[in-house]
Amino acid sequence: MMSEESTIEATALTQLPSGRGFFKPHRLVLMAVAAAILFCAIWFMRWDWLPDYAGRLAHGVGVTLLMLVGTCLLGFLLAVPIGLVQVAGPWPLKLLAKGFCTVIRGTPLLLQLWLLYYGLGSLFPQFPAIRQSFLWPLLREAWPYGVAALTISFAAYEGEVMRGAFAGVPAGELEAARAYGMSRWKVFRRIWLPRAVHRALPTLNGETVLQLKSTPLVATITVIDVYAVVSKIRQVTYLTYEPLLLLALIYLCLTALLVLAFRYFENKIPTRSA
Amino acid sequence: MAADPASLIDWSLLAFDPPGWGAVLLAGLMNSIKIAIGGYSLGLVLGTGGAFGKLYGGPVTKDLLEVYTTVVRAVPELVLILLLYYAGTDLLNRLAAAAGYGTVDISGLAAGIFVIGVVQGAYATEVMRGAIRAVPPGQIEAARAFGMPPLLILWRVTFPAMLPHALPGLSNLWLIATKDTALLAVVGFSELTLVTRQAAGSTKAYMLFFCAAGALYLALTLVSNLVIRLIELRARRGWVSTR
Amino acid sequence: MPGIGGDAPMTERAEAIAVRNLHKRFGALEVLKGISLTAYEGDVIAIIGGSGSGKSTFLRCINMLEVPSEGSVAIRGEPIAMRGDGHGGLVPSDRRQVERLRSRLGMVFQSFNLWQHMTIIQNVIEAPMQVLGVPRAEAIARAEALLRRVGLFEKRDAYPAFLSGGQQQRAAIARALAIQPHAMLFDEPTSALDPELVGEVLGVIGDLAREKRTMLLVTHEMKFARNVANHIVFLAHGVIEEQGPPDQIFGAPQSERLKKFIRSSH
Amino acid sequence: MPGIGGDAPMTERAEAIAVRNLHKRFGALEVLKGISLTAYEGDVIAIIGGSGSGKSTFLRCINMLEVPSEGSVAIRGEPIAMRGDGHGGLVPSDRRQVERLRSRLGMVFQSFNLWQHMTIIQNVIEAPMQVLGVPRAEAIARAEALLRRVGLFEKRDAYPAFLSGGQQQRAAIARALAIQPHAMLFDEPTSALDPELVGEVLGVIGDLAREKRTMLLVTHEMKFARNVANHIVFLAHGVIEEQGPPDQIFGAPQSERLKKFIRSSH
Amino acid sequence: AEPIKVGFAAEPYPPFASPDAAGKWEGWEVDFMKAACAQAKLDCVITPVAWDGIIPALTSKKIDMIVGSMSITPERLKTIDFSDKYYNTPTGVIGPKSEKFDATPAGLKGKTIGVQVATIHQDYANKYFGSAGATVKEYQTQDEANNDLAAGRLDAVQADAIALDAFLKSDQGKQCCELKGNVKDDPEVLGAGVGVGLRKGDTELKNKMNAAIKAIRADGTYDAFSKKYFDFDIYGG
Ligand SMILES: Nc1ncnc2c1ncn2[C@@H]1O[C@H](COP(=O)(O)OP(=O)(O)OP(=O)(O)O)[C@@H](O)[C@H]1O
Ligand SMILES: Nc1ncnc2c1ncn2[C@@H]1O[C@H](COP(=O)(O)OP(=O)(O)OP(=O)(O)O)[C@@H](O)[C@H]1O
Ligand SMILES: [Mg+2]
Ligand SMILES: [Mg+2]
Repeated sequence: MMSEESTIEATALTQLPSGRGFFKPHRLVLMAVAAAILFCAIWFMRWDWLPDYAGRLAHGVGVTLLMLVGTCLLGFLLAVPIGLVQVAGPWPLKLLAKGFCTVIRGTPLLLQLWLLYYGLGSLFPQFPAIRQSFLWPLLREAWPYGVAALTISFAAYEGEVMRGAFAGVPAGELEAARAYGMSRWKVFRRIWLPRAVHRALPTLNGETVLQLKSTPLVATITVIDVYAVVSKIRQVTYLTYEPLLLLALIYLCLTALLVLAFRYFENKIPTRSA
Repeated sequence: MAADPASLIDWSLLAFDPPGWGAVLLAGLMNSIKIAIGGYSLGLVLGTGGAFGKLYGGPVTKDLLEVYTTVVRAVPELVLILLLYYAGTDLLNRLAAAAGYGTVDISGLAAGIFVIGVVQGAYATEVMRGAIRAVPPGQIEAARAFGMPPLLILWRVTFPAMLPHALPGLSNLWLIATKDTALLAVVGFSELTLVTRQAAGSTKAYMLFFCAAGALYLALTLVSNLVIRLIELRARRGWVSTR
Repeated sequence: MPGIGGDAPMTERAEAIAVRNLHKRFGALEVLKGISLTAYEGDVIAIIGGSGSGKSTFLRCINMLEVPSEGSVAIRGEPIAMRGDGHGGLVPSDRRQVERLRSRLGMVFQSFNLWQHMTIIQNVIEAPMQVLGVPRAEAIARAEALLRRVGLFEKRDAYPAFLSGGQQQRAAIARALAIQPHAMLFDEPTSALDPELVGEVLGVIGDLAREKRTMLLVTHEMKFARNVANHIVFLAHGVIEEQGPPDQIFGAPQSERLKKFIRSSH
Repeated sequence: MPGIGGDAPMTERAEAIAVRNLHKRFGALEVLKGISLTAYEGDVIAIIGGSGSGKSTFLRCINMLEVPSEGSVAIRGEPIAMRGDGHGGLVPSDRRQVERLRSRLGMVFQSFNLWQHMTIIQNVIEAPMQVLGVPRAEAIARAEALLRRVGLFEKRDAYPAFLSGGQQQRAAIARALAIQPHAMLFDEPTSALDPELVGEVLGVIGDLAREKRTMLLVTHEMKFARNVANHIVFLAHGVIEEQGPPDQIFGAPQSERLKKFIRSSH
Repeated sequence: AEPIKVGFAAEPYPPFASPDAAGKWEGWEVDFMKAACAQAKLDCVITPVAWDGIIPALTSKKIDMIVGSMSITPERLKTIDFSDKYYNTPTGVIGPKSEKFDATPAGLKGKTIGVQVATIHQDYANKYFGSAGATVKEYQTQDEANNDLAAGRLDAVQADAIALDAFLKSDQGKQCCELKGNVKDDPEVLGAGVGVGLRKGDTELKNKMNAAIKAIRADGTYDAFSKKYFDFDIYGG
């Protein structure tokens, strides 16, 4: 039976096509075709707008990456306790964590985002206490809602992953740690957590790629990420394809970057091919 | 402006008859389900073809499929949906025009199914490929030794034997498909998310409608989970339980 | 008595399987280097030899699970049509002919290879119904008789995963018999079994041998080979190093290699 | 010579481990039914017995990996403080004491249980640094000496997954030695190993025994137990059925059970 | 004949076009479209399209014309064609009652102003207010911009004066906001009124629509349905 982890590996892009033995005769032909298409794309499509927007695009990429890294880190911090209580917590917490994961994983992120921004966000100003509070300048902005929604979503998906990872750490290794007199916290910090994270790395890789692909949704609540910049270009230039193709290319590169970064981390602790 | 909790929830907005929006939400849900089912089925077909192409196809087929699965899995669904929605239908129209059919009328439903299907196809390709590779080669060899022709082997042995391996991945994909329909809101297709937004915008009862839509999606997921469990139980007959 | 190479002995019996000058190469490695062997109806031929000597490959060439690089194979006098593949090898030129001939060769694998998603009886009726077009009722009646014969009647509706290795192998034998094969091909049918399960499978094969069913049998069980086969073929390094009746092969081996092999396999 | 139950022999050596009237129940199943055993410094005690006789449970009770249901355990004369858990069992009353005492008992498991995310040397310095607060440089120096001793110096930076079973077990022994334990507890240290790897691990344990390190050793290797232990304890059905010096236990067993056990373990 | 697919922005834009709970579209622009199509003897069906992609939808023939309060601007004329204008209204700016400012670059300095994306208002706001130190925030729909103004996330919203008027009359708008004034006209940006968007080269449809607009203006139909919504002449000068 395939585990949950391998399912995600199969569905998310976690590996790049390998370069070994890349140059085969048919590949040269394919590359020639690809080059021809690329040439046509450059020659026959309109790219004159590109220099005007280069700065804004770079800024958008920055926002996208910031959203990605920020929400992944925050989400992961939440995911650890969510995963842990499901493995070792008392039953009320276990139930709570389980319910949280089910609800968040069972509804579209877009909806959650709008619920937070348009729903919750429109309730806040009705309470003068909130309106007068020091938090108000923050709550007026759109990005906190985007960060919150993406973080919650990542935490829910990752909580499930971490649950599996925590449960999958061999009991013997934890027992060994206890047998050498480590306190419970030390066992968790030195053995259980790092070992679980290590186990979960390939899955985390996939989930992070999926998270990257979720970031453009924040554009629908007025956060200016790279997707929003490209939308804007489309609206101003009335070009249908060119900006979208550029956007696809940007995300391809970002994904490749992520996959390479994870490969670096995964290779730090080698595992025997399983 | 003081908040009056009681006035925050006006349940009559969810009534089935206008001016209640209940019927609209349900119609949106039906549209979402239709697209999810259509897109998922198309994805399965593409995925099956893709998996066999990747495993047994010629070098060019393999490379093209690799490009397909890599690109689709690396680019956000939202972007793909926009690209495919506009470019795909535009291309189809131009092809039809070139072939002398004039413009073909592509309904939003068909376009939505097409878009979700292409996206799902890439994922399904990978899931099925892994599942087919998990079928012990001896099973297929035995079928060949009994003189079964390739298509019969595919139908009678490879397909049912890979199913238990593919099911977890495929169920995941189904859940993704149901939720990806929400993205079609950005192209103005009136599925559940968009009608929710229209209802919320018209009535200003944002919380109520978003929660209602969330509940509908959640119900869809939970019912799906139930059905998936039944299917798995049936497909895994003959396998020694590992759980 | 089986015929050897070109000099087939006079016999009334028809040729069941005739292999002429069979070569098989995997890339640079030549696994079979010109093997000729004729099995007449009713022959029970045991093929023995060290690991890697090409026994499995030889058996698999007979029903084209491996395509020979050179040479010819004929089943019941019908040669399998082959043509060059343009790279110095061969390919079968008529897929349907191969499928038809395969459908009358009952192959039993070392690792059983029962279809895991079908019950035992479904496994047994699958090929008769799907390939030979036997009606369902008839296929079931025949399958039940066969299962009774191999002692698995009560297990007819069980799935393979729930059977012991020995039971699975007996089911695989019933499955192979269900197509009413011209000849049975066994590739080390007991070597994946725990020692205590080997006996039950050898028992079934022994019964088949006594019925004078045509059989080619790759095995490591020397005593068994000596008891059931009427002809032993010793393969070494891709050629038939020695062959003959069991008493001669085991009692008075000629070649050094065979002597060493027999000594080591005790 | 180790002391037995209440009647400890006169000796100058200090008590390393003293177990009194130990009971352990898992639900309704009483696995240990009152075991008393004292190991003095320098004792090498081998615990033998059939599968399920409670050997592992006994060993695990000593460092509280299993909490005894009744009875007491003292390490180097310091009794582990326990109190009732309100359900008729016991719980350690001072977690810190347990941790402190554990940190001086070197346990070696059947399945090695090396931490897979750390290199060998990291495994060995982990407990000294994190639990005993040894400075890094000193921990490393000591670890390197230990690894050299068990013949794994060159593997210091390898991850456990890339080592053979025998190497992993030797690393686990080095890890246990690194905390400079008062006593070593071995739970069938070789039974997860392929036969050809057993020797290298037994060699290391034998060396430790000859150094007169206090050791409790659960093992199935009778010959080895006879050679290295100065005292043998035979456990059966949760009680000490028989104990004594190796020559007496193996040469002149008294009880029927022990006789049968020794006969069957050849 | 083939029905003509009329693209409406899927997002509600009251009082011009918004779907009701029964899924029926209503509003001034819907009435206008029906009258014009009846006049031109065209079989028109409403096809909701995301505003954001409404021009690509037209060029890729998913729809045949746009009736979406789309102003005729030089920039848009590069890509699509327009009929004659069918209404023209001033552009206004609204803001919370609690704050006092007027609809000039100086008044909006340092404020956050919301506009709908891909509208003339967006271009205008960027050109005049953005450059003068205001933050321009873009929304997919007018509705969301209004909502964020009510929610206090915006200091001002610039849009079609009529659309703003409708909002100010709603429960939500009544409570919080008021009109701060109309902006100074700039035909270069704000265009020459609202026209029916058409594919370039679709002259047959364009002629029909122009004729129809002229006809319903002439026979009083236009005024008749306009009265239901407005108490002034929406056609403009
Ligand atoms: N598909 C293949 N590709 C490459 N080499 C192969 C292939 N199949 C078999 N060989 C090689 O051919 C040689 C003969 O293999 P074969 O399986 O026929 O031996 P065997 O006599 O059946 O041995 P055993 O008793 O171990 O089953 C071996 O060296 C093997 O590695
Ligand atoms: N955590 C537990 N819960 C319930 N029963 C247990 C537990 N641990 C051990 N037992 C039972 O206690 C009995 C003794 O187990 P133990 O592992 O101590 O035996 P052993 O002598 O070490 O056997 P072996 O030689 O097989 O390792 C067995 O019947 C076992 O099933
Ligand atoms: Mg073989
Ligand atoms: Mg044990």
